[in-house]
Amino acid sequence: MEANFTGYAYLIASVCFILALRGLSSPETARRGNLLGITGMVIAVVTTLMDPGVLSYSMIILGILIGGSIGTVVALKIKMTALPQLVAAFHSLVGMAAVFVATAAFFNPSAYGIGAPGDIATGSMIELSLGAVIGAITFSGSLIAFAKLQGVMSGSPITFKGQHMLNALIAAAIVIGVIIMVSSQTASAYWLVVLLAFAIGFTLIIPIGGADMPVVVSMLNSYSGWAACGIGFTLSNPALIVTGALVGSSGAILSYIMCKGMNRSIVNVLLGGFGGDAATGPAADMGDKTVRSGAGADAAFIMKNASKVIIVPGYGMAVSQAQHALREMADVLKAEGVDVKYAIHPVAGRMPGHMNVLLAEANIPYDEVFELEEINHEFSTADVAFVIGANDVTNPVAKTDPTSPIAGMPILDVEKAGTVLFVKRSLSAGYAGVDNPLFYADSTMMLFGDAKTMTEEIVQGLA
Amino acid sequence: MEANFTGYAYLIASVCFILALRGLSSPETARRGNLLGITGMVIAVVTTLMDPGVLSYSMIILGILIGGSIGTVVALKIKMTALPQLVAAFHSLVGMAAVFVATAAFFNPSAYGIGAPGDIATGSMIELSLGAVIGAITFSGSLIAFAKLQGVMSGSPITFKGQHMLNALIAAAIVIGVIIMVSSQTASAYWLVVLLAFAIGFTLIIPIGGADMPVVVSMLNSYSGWAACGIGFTLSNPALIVTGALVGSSGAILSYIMCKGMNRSIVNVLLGGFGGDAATGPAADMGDKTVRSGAGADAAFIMKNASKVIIVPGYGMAVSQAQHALREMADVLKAEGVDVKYAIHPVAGRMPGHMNVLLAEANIPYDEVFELEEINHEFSTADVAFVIGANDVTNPVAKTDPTSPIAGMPILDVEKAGTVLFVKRSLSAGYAGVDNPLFYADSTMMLFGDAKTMTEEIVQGLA
Amino acid sequence: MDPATIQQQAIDLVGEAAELLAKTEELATAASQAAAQASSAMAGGDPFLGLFTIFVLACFIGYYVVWSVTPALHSPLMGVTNAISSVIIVGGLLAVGPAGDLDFSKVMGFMAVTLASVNIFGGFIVTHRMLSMFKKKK
Amino acid sequence: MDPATIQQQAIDLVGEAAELLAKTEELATAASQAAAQASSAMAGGDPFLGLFTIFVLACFIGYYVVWSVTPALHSPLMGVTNAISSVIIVGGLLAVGPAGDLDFSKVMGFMAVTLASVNIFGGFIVTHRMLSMFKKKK
Ligand SMILES: NC(=O)c1ccc[n+]([C@@H]2O[C@H](COP(=O)([O-])OP(=O)(O)OC[C@H]3O[C@@H](n4cnc5c(N)ncnc54)[C@H](OP(=O)(O)O)[C@@H]3O)[C@@H](O)[C@H]2O)c1
Ligand SMILES: NC(=O)c1ccc[n+]([C@@H]2O[C@H](COP(=O)([O-])OP(=O)(O)OC[C@H]3O[C@@H](n4cnc5c(N)ncnc54)[C@H](OP(=O)(O)O)[C@@H]3O)[C@@H](O)[C@H]2O)c1
Repeated sequence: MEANFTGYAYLIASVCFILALRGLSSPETARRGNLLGITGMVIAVVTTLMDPGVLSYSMIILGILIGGSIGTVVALKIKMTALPQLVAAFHSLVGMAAVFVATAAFFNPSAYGIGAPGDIATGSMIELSLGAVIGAITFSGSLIAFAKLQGVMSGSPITFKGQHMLNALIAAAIVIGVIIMVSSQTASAYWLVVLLAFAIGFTLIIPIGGADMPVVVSMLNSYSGWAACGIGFTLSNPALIVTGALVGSSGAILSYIMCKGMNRSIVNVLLGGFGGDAATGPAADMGDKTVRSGAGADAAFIMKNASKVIIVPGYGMAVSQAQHALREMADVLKAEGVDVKYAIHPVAGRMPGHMNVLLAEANIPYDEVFELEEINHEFSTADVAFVIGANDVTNPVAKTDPTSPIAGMPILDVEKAGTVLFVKRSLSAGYAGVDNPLFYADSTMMLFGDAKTMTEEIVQGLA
Repeated sequence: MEANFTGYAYLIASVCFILALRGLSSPETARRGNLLGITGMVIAVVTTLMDPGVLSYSMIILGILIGGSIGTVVALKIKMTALPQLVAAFHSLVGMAAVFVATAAFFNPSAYGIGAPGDIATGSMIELSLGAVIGAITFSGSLIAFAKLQGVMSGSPITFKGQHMLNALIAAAIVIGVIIMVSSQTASAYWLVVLLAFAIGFTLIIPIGGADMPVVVSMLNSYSGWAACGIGFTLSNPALIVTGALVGSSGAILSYIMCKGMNRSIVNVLLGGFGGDAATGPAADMGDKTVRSGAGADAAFIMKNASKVIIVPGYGMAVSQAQHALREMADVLKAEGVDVKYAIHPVAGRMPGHMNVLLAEANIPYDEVFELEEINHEFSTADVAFVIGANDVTNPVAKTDPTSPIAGMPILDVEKAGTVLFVKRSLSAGYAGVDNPLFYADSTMMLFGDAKTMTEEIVQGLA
Repeated sequence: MDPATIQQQAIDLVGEAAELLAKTEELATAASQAAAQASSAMAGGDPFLGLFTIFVLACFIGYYVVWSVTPALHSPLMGVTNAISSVIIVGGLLAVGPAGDLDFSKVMGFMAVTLASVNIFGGFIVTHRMLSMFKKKK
Repeated sequence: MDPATIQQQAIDLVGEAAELLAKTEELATAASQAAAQASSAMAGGDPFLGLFTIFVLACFIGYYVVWSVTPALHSPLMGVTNAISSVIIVGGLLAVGPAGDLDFSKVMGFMAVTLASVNIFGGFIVTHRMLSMFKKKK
């Protein structure tokens, strides 16, 4: 009866987690989804606490209190522009927690009913070592990703000779180590494998450029899911398995979406060496072409007389936190009778859905914000495309030059609008390091300056 | 090891079935999906044949040969217009097969490892009785649906006083019978329950009109899925459970889609009394309005000079098998440089996807065929809407009169086209029995006659 | 030792042995129960629970996979589900399976196999016919 | 009867009893094995198979449910998955759980619980913050 009850409770928790993700299919149901996720977690934790083997409540409460308060404070304090690094940091914690659980299972298997120390069932050993290895890679990899995104560490790819060789060697060593560990079940073999897994997490991620980190973070998210699955098999716990599979799929699909949005393969991303700190691209060889540049007042005049303006935000808007000023600008324009919409490219900014969150933060209603496929045909009927801190996602080279690194990437057709306004600080390239010929087009006006400052200038010009 | 192998084989079969349905998400992958479905079935059958308890191969081969050849002949001979009744007939067989399996399990439980005769585990008894009851209802219900669709039996709803009372009584008797049967495990109780279930299948479906049968068929499809689930629990066979859940969901969702397309609730459908034999609607009270009618030559002239024609097929096209003539007409028009498209309402015809299959049968490429949401905005730019054998799905009353039985049903906006051509035999109403004011509109021309004959006339006119 | 004592001792011994035997049996029962429990706990509860978990997950999959079917293929969908729901042929095979004379339950099994076969062949073939008609513009 | 015979008989009896005992034990083992096997067959194979079936089905659900998430909510999706992947806290709870002195494995469990808690609270709260910003046009 006991076991039955526990099983049903874990099943209910799994269903809650599925429904939590399902809720995210629309903003209306998303909040309820998050609540369901919390419900599922409470059910899972309470059910485990009712296990007759779980008795040391004071320790548990202490752990939850410490962890919970740190998590709460961080989550409440964090700026929305720092989301990518926050996610990376959180992932590293999940990875480390998986390592701790696997270690506990290895040294005290009887708590999990998988055997006695040194005499663990082979199947459980394999599952456990998978959990430990994947967890360790997730931990160290996410740590590097965090450091690069936070700017603690240079974002440029750190490549060195023989790096692929080294990775292959460590990988081989891990495989051999796991085999030895599963058969011998000695503590030294276990620690060796975990250390090697930490190491390969570092060496795998270090050569990848800072701007590619979102793909890496998402991939590591996927890993952390599979690690949870591994632990779930060890504990014979369906809730862990289901949740792990959900998280694993989610990370994999987001990585896939990002890669497709950039028209690169995941292998290409992981081999590294691409995309260092932005703004290092060559802007020289187009120097003989003329650029029309203007001030905020000019932009204000153009937009005031437009009937339809489409705003295209990009990474630069996030950097300069221009979303609030942008919203103010849109409000003034709407008051003047201008039709204002927002167009979001799938990989605008530095993580999936990044722009949507920032615009939402500035109270911009989500039904004014459109995905690429929904709005791309509307640029031809727009008088102005207001591109703020975006670059690659508007670069027509992707459609014209098949040898360009961004060839084939889907592009927002801003050049079809009557006038294209570009807010950025210079003529330098974006994340992909590819020059944008649109800067030199007749219908383009460059508005040089920080995105936030320039937008505020425009708002003054509109007044 | 044995059991392991069997379990994995059933898992693979389940995955094949999931992928079979998944393949139907696009016509390109659909054929591969069907092959995967066949693969899954072969795996499931072969795995069961390898069970050490299964030995009488000659009987089995005989059964498969008899059944298989009947199925093959019927499937190869059947006309595409008779699909709805074919599906109904097949469902009744699944239902009966479920009853046979449940009966075998009841009288020889040891073959399934669920106990000895008269001493079956209570859980298994409940699952088994669910399988038998649902199976029996599916059988007799589908039989009625078949008879009504095939015209063996009048399609008019057969209602009588106290019919809901009678159904309630039988339902109560079934519940009590199941309780007695589960506790006493006597053969007489078993047979009584099965007989009552057969009876309620008849009495539930008889009051429902012939044209509502597709919803009923789909609902019974769903039932047959849940019956398979019940048997799956009895046999502890995950493949049956997964497949049953897939089929159950499919039937439920299709019923839902049909009800939504008709803007009626499933309860309203099941209470019956709606939609008898079509063409019985009153066409009198609008008799004072003028109707413009024309001949095939007139229609040919109008369409020849159009630049865009949207064809709206309906139930009448299926009845008269006009799809081949229609294709010929479209070919001639396309040769004349006319842009020809097809618009399919979700409940056009008499079963979901019915029109698509008929058009495909006439070799009309599926990328010329569009769903309601895809094409509805195009009627305003079309010169001609050619409505052939359709009626309800074009009736603007659904949008204007909130008291009409079809109020709120989504409608193809044919009235926005320059000219509306209606091919039908009279001014009588369609399935829903609601008069269509569009027949009397200025921009409408009625082409009275059988859909096929009229279309052939138009083709001649176009030559 | 006098015979009576020895006899008594022997009887005592036998009695003890019998007691031991009874205890062992008890232990064995306990062990077998424990084993059953452990194995069920491994599968996350009793066997029914495992199957029920599978059922719940399969319902989710059914929901998603069916909604992803394009409306144009709803008729073939009915054909395929018709065919695959006949996987209850598995139940029929098990019933007709046992060697030996034709008894009632074998007849039931035979009929189930026959009816399900009609459906399997009919369902897949009619679906194939429908699908092979769907063609793209050349 | 002479004492020797009786003694012999007694010894024989005890021997038989012991044999019986051994047989019972054997039977019990067999029974327990059978029970374990039966219960695993019920779940459609061994316990691992049941879990593996659940895993495969869950992957399908993951695939569908994630693709149905609207792109605008991909950042909250990362937040939620972050939080729910910390359900491995269950493993930590079991490790720290046993009563008694603080040993190595309990320390590991404690750390796992603490880290997972950071994530659970942090993940759900940051997601809630993001989601509460998404508003419709008034
Ligand atoms: N969203 C994702 O999930 C994701 C993941 C991985 C990679 N990426 C990549 O990131 C890129 C995103 O494209 P994007 O168009 O958003 O960005 P982008 O192409 O990287 O361009 C951003 C532009 O913003 C400008 N900028 C930077 N700081 C600014 C400031 N304070 N004020 C005004 N402008 C500023 C920069 O030009 P100046 O230096 O001249 O100011 C730069 O050209 C794509 O290449 C995509 O592949 C995205
Ligand atoms: N598709 C589904 O899954 C489904 C399921 C259940 C119910 N329904 C219902 O079925 C209806 C379908 O709408 P619909 O517009 O396709 O059909 P409809 O409204 O029933 O109209 C069909 C029309 O075809 C005409 N017709 C019949 N035989 C003909 C022939 N030989 N030649 C020419 N015309 C002929 C009839 O008019 P004349 O008698 O004047 O010729 C009739 O008005 C909806 O009301 C829907 O709710 C559909």
